[in-house]
Amino acid sequence: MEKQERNVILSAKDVFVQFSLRGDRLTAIRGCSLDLYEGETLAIVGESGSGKSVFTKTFLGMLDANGSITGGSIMFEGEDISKLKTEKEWRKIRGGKISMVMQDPMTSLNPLKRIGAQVEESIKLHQGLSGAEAKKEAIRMLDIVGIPDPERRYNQYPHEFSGGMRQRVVIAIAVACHPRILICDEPTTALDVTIQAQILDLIRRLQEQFGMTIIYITHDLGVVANVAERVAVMYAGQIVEIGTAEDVFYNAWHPYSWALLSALPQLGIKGEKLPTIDGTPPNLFNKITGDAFAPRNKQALAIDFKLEPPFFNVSETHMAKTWYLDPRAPKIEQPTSIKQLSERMNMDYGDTLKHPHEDPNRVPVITVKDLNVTFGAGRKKFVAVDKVNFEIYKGETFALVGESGSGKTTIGRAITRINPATEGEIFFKGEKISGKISKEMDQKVVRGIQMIFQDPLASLNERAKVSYIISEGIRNLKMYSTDEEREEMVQAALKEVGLLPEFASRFPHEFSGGQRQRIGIARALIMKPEFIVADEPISALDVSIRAQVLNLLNELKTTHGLTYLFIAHDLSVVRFISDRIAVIYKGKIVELAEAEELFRHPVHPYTRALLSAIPNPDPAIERKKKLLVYDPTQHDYSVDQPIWSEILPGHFVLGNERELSDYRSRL
Amino acid sequence: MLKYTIKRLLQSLLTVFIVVTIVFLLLRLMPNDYYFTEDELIKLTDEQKEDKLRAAGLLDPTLTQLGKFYKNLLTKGDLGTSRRISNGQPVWELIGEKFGISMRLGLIALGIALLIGIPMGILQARYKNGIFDHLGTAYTIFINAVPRLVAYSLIYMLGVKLFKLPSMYSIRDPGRSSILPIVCLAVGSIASYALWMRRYMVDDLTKDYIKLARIKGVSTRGIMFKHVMRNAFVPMAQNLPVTFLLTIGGSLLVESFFAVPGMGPLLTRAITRYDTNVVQALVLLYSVMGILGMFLGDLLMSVFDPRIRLAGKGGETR
Amino acid sequence: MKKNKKMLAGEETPVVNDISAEGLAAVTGQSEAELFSFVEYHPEEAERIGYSEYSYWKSVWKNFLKKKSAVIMLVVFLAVFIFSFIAISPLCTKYRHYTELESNKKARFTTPNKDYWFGADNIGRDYWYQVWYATQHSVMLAAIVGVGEVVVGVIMGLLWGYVRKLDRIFTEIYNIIYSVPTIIYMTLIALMIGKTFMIMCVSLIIFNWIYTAKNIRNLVFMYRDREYNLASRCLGTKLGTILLKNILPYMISVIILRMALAIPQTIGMETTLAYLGLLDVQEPALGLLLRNSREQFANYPHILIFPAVIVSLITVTFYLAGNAFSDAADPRNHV
Amino acid sequence: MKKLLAFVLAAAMVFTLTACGGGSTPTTEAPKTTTTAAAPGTTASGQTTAATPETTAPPAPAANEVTDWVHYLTQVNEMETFNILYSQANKELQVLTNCIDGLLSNDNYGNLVPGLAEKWETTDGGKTWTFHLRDGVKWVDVKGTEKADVTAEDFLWGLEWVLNFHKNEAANTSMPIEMIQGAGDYYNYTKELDEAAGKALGIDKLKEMVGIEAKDAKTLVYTCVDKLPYFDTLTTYNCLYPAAPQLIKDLGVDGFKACTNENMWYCGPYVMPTFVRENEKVMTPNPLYWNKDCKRFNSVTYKMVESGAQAYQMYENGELSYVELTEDALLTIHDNINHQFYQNLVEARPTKYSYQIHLNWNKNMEKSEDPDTNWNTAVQNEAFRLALYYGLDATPYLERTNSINPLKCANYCYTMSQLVNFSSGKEYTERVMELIGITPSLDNYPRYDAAKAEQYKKQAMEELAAKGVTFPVLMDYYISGSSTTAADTAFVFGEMIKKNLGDDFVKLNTLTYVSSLANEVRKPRKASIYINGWGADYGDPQNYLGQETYGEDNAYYSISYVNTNDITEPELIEIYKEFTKMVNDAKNITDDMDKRYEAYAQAEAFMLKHALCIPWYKNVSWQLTHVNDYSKIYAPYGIQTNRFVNWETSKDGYTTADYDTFAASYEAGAGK
Repeated sequence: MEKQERNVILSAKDVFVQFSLRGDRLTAIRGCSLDLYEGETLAIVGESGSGKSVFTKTFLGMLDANGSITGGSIMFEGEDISKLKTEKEWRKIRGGKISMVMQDPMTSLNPLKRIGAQVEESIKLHQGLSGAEAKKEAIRMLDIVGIPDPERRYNQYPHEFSGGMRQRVVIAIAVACHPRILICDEPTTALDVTIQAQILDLIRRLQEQFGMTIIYITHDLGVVANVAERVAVMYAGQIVEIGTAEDVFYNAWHPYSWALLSALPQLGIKGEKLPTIDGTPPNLFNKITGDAFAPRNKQALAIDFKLEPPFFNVSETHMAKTWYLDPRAPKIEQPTSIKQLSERMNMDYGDTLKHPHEDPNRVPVITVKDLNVTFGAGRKKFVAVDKVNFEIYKGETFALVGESGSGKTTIGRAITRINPATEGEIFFKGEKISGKISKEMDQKVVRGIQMIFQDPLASLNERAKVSYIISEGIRNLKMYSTDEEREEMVQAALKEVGLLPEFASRFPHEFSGGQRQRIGIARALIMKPEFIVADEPISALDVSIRAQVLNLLNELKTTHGLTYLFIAHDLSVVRFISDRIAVIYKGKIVELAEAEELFRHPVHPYTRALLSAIPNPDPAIERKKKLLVYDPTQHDYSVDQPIWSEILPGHFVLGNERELSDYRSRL
Repeated sequence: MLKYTIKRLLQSLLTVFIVVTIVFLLLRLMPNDYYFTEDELIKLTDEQKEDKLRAAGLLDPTLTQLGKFYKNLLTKGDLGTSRRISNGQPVWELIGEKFGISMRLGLIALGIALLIGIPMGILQARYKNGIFDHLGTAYTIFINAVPRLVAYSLIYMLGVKLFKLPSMYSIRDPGRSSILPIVCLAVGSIASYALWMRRYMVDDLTKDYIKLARIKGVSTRGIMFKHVMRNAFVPMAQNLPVTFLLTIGGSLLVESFFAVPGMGPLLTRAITRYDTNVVQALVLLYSVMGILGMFLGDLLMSVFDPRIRLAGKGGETR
Repeated sequence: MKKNKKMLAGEETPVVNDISAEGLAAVTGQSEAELFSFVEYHPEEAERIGYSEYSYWKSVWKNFLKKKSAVIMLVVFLAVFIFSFIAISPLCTKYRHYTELESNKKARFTTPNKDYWFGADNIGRDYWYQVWYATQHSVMLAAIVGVGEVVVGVIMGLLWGYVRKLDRIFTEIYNIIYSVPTIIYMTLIALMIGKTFMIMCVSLIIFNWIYTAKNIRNLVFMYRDREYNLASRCLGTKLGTILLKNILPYMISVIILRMALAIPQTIGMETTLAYLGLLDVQEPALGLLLRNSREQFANYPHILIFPAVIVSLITVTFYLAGNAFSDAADPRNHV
Repeated sequence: MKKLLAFVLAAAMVFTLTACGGGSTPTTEAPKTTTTAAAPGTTASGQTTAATPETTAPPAPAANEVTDWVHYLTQVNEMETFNILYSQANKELQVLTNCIDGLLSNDNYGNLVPGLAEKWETTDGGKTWTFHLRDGVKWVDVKGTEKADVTAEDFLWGLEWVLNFHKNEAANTSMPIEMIQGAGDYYNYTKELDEAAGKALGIDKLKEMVGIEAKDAKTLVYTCVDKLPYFDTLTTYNCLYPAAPQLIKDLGVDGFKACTNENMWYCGPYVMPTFVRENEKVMTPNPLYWNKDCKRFNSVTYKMVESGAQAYQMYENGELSYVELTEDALLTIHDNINHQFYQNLVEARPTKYSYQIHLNWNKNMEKSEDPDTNWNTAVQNEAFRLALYYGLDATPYLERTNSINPLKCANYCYTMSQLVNFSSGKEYTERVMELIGITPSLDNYPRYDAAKAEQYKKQAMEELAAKGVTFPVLMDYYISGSSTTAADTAFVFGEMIKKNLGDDFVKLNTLTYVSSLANEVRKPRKASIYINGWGADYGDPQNYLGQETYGEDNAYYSISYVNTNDITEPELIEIYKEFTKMVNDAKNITDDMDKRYEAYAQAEAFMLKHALCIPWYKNVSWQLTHVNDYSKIYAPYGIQTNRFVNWETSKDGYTTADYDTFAASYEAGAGK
């Protein structure tokens, strides 16, 4: 309870923020209060649209032009900064007092200014240094945030930096202002898992070094568990629960917090349904009565629909805004998944599951042989996929995991014939589908292999009705005899993915991300495919919605006898859904094994690094974990070429003889 | 970089070649009588006309003529002589005598347009939706929408009636007499530069890195000058050389309006009088300028924008 | 601020300080037991609450209506255009056709009066009729160019963007057209084929479609590799259908913008062509009236003013409306 | 072989931007009222040896005279060449005539006066002509530095250049070939040579083949193909101008062909140090000009304006010394008695072109909207033509040219007035008008006779209906598609026809051509009528009437426009044959000029009585000016019109009253 002794550095009371949007008023923040203690790390968690970003932007006066604070106060250093108006007033706060790191490092740096100058700008403004001193300090800052060779890098432009490096620069810029509060708005969302862990580490280090107070904004509970001392859960423009990380992870009380936690795929039990939160967050244009979460709450109380609950204290550090805590409320148990959070997280299924590789009757649906995909030519030539081999057997979910740019999506697209294979062959049920194929074969592929896409916003044609989108494939192949039949098929497909039949006549923009993703699934499903390539189908979705989609995919797998190629960048998600996992790095598959086997015995250093970087939504584990960093130069392939070999039955790894023997010894 | 430049230049040459050849052939499609004035058509017998054409080599097969044209061009840099604009005068000389004047006026107008247009766009963006912005927008809309002929007529009237400015360019008084043509040349460019600058700056102001700069506590003025202006200038840089070169090419309307002895009206006059050598030379000149302009634009942009290294070595170091 | 406070009071859930049974009952009218009981869960309801009422075209329209200047101009223009039919109908004039105009020595250069509402021209013909007739003519022909240019440009642009093999050819065509002043081609055509407005329209289309096409092509590049198009390819959709159903609908705002802008451009070009003598004088057009007025407006301003005002009205309207529409059609501006 | 110096399409200026035709070629005329005892009682072939041709009074400028003249031309009339031998267009010749002199010149009444030749004579009725060059005539360069003497041989070099196919590309050859012995042969000879040989030719071969001889440095003799009593008038035309052999040598053949104001040599009253294409040119007096007595300006500046409106603007600002008024400016001034220029409205003298309505006897009916041979049948009917001849009150049409005094523009003869005079002083066209019974009037249009027209119309309709002609007969009339002026005029023309003859008879069908009347209309014979004007090349009615004869190859209009030789109506053929005979008879009278002219007048009257073509108008425009037009050279032929010598000017600008006085005293001096 030492936190109590800390000073409140910033105190927001009953903040209301409204936006005027398309002539309507949207209340994005509905009376949000928060006390921020000096030196702490607070994480604000919520889904997109929950208002977490907007709320923190009010501390900097950075609301978009159409938004304004319409009520409440934000006290900072004895001043109500919600009343500040002019740029000039705000400039006293910005940077020097409160600073911010934004989500996308690719766009947050001025592309036309040298890195050094951009860092220096902060230094000149807030440390009163100039000239050579400022430059020295800038180089020092670059060094501090872990940019190698900072003196050379000082003169480079942002495009010469990778995403992770850019985020370091952005952090350097923010920290160089020496702010008291640093707001990190999803600082790692746009980064790969391994980089993400490094950045989180960096921020933690800087916090100690500069004694900053940090607010994290994130939707990723893993990140929260990793970094936060205190956690605030936001829903529909309000903080619904706030407490220490332990409070919220192990003893949450708001039904939304429950739902959020239990919907984590990491907590799922293989072969069972994940608990889901149905529906979508409320429309903030509308007036919200009662508890905003009530309509999605399967155990809502009548009063939830009538009156907004007040905050109830669970403990001194822990408050939740739910009627459940009212003594008059019927007794409610926390869901089992919450109670067993830590056990679930570290459950080892290894022994209880059957091993598909032991099944002698399994038939390959897809066989990929020596696949090579190359883009461009000449100097611009880029090998996206390099000699990849695998088979996917009927009825299994085969996961392909790798970072962005690893070539995982390219493999998926090569199978669906969107990107042609440069070399090698792909077989679908024994028939070759790569290269030039006959028209009948092409139709067979269209029918038999379908794809689900990553971005539900981009993967549906905004200007077509849902009925057209879903029926597109069957129209092409004339898989119906009458229009009525076609409509029936559409209705059936909608129903199968849990959408209402009436949706057929609507346009995609009327739907939420999860619903749109299900429309995408319906579109694939209506073709009655045997094999589906699911290209990161949940990574663009909010946590609460991921579970719905994963459940749906699993369900369809059994009801339709589907086989999946599940492409993901996140091993933790994959574990729940997949039977076998292949890890791909820079166009090469480095390790392939049954899911649990891989988790139990990762041998390739890259796999191990990936596993170590998985954010674990359990603060106890997360804080203790040690990060492994993969350095591709550790392989010495100059003499001994790596080979693809099976070190255990069903467990393949890429390595040369020396490495392989090393790997074997570790098993 | 060098290799790329050479490749680009070769491609440009090909385009120039195609353009010039097309125009050459188009000109040859016209009936031979077009080579003669109405007067000549009256005065000359068919025999004489044919003789004249033969003497000028215009009765050779078209492809022979084309070959000869390119041979003379490539070996001697010779584009022939004018037939109708200035009988017997080498085409280059004719163009040369006009080029200077067009260039001088064009450059001054361009300079003025940049000096007024860009600050105007900046101020408009800076005080977006203010009075000045509205006035500026009204101006750009008027200039861009209303046919130039109408705008020039107004300027002409104002200048001549109200300010008693000379209505005709005079080489003996180039100062005063250039005012109206320069104003006419500049009004349009001012509008387009202001429009561009405003649009790009307004666009840029919503970018993330501007937000970051604001978060850092950089003042609005600092953001405008240190971040937005230069960035907004980049897309303009790409278009600047083309505009510049085409400005040199002279403005048809303005130059004939104020009797400026420049390049502008030369082209139409050469075509209507069917002075084929002059037309060919001008097409060659304009296409080279146009294509060179595009090329220089890319080059200039790569100077302003470090991201663009004309297909050079990739900069990504991870 | 005052206003906001008022709204807060009205809109938000009443803050309940008193959560005792009485307090709750007072607000909700229900008993404690009722309030603190589970209610049945409706998954459909949960599915429904997410609807956004956002409709793209409705927003476009709403945003467009917000651009008052454009809307006013458009209304005025429509009024003027409709009026032009009335103006040359028997209600306002005794002439039934352009060829029936009569000259009148006494009325030469008459300034507007009760007989000649817009005055008369150099040989005493009624200017009113001429101006309105020319207005119709010009607007219609400009519209033809606009539509023609856009139709050709869109078709070509779609092919250019989607069929990679054609890129080289189209780029070359673009260079050829772009790098030589259009006036060269226009003059050659005028000399070779003729200079009736129809011919000029066709040649304007021939030389302007490429700009639309380039515009469309860039957009196609933007949309071509969007996931929904990949999806269509996975579903075996044919190229034509993809272009028509997946790409084209996204271009509508651009198409309308180009069409709208083509009208002032065409009228501007019309005046330039008329000025250069590349327009047949037998066909009335605003451009011709303007060029004719060049000689005379110093002494008789009405000869310039009437057509100039109408031309400006038309061009400014379409320029404003086009830009307003394209702003409105940009989803980023749907705020 | 066609001859004619200038030929003007009716108001059809192909890329003229102006609404006012006049702005483009201000061709105004001749000088000095006071002095110049012009060759008295002259026939055009005056063997005058007037020793003091151009001056009696010294040219000291009066205090009120303009010393620096600012002239203007429209931009489309910019010079295309400085080679006077090559030029065939007024736009160059009106300037170059100030730079190089010919053997003879004109005075303000159109009489021949000495130029480089101080006297000239023929002894054999016009077969051979001897010209005596004056002393002290120098070639100078643009700086006024003396370069060489002008000698008789220079005229041989000049003619050689003109006749040499490889040097002059057949330009200006038609009249020398038609009139000078051996010229045609020489032309053909050079054509046979290859280019290099042709360009290398000197004058030796010319001397051998052509009837031109330099007896000595000062004596030049021409031998004509026939007795040509008017040959001397041809020397005012640039085809017989001299060329300096040294300059040809210096510049080379190609260089001379493309000579510029900077490198050419001058022997005329002015040199041109400044030339800015399409902007301005400045001429200054030639310091070594032979005629020290003629009055010249200190400088003459040509401004190339964009339009007539701009010219008016500049005149208002005092930037020009004169301006021809566009119709709107004229009306503004004329309607406003308080206008600053109200008093200054003055009428210019007529230009030298006589405009006719030419009737196409053989229109290509396939290209017409009209059925079958409607037009061709109709036009060959005399009653039909006479209905047009008598039935058209041209006044509204003439108002297009001169809205204030339209009837001043009326033209009733085929030949232009003031071309030649009888020895009595009677002007040739006055005689023609006597014969056709027309008295010019400023009150009404004398040729218009409604009763006669009605009668002929009835007759024509009856006769033609019998031949299957349907009415109204469509009269296809082509104008330039880019000329508003032409369109307006055609509009008025159409209205006029409708009003005078009714729309049941003929109907004007106005059509446009794109760029070339010759290519698009004349060659395919698409028009029913042409309205065009003819200006004389030399001083004889033959130059006019010879263009209309039947069955002769060099009858220009007959061949190129109206297809006379295709006439099918026997009656009309007879008329034509009669007319042709009358013309040829007149041509052969070389001893008595009065008789000759009388014969021509009879022929012309015959032609008009049968309405073979319809005289239509001449150009008389309004202007504001600082020069007395009656003091300028008046040249009914040749290129002397625009010489800036001996102009009577006033800094204040002349008033209407001044001009009335000038006109009266001019008329009084006429024929002396």
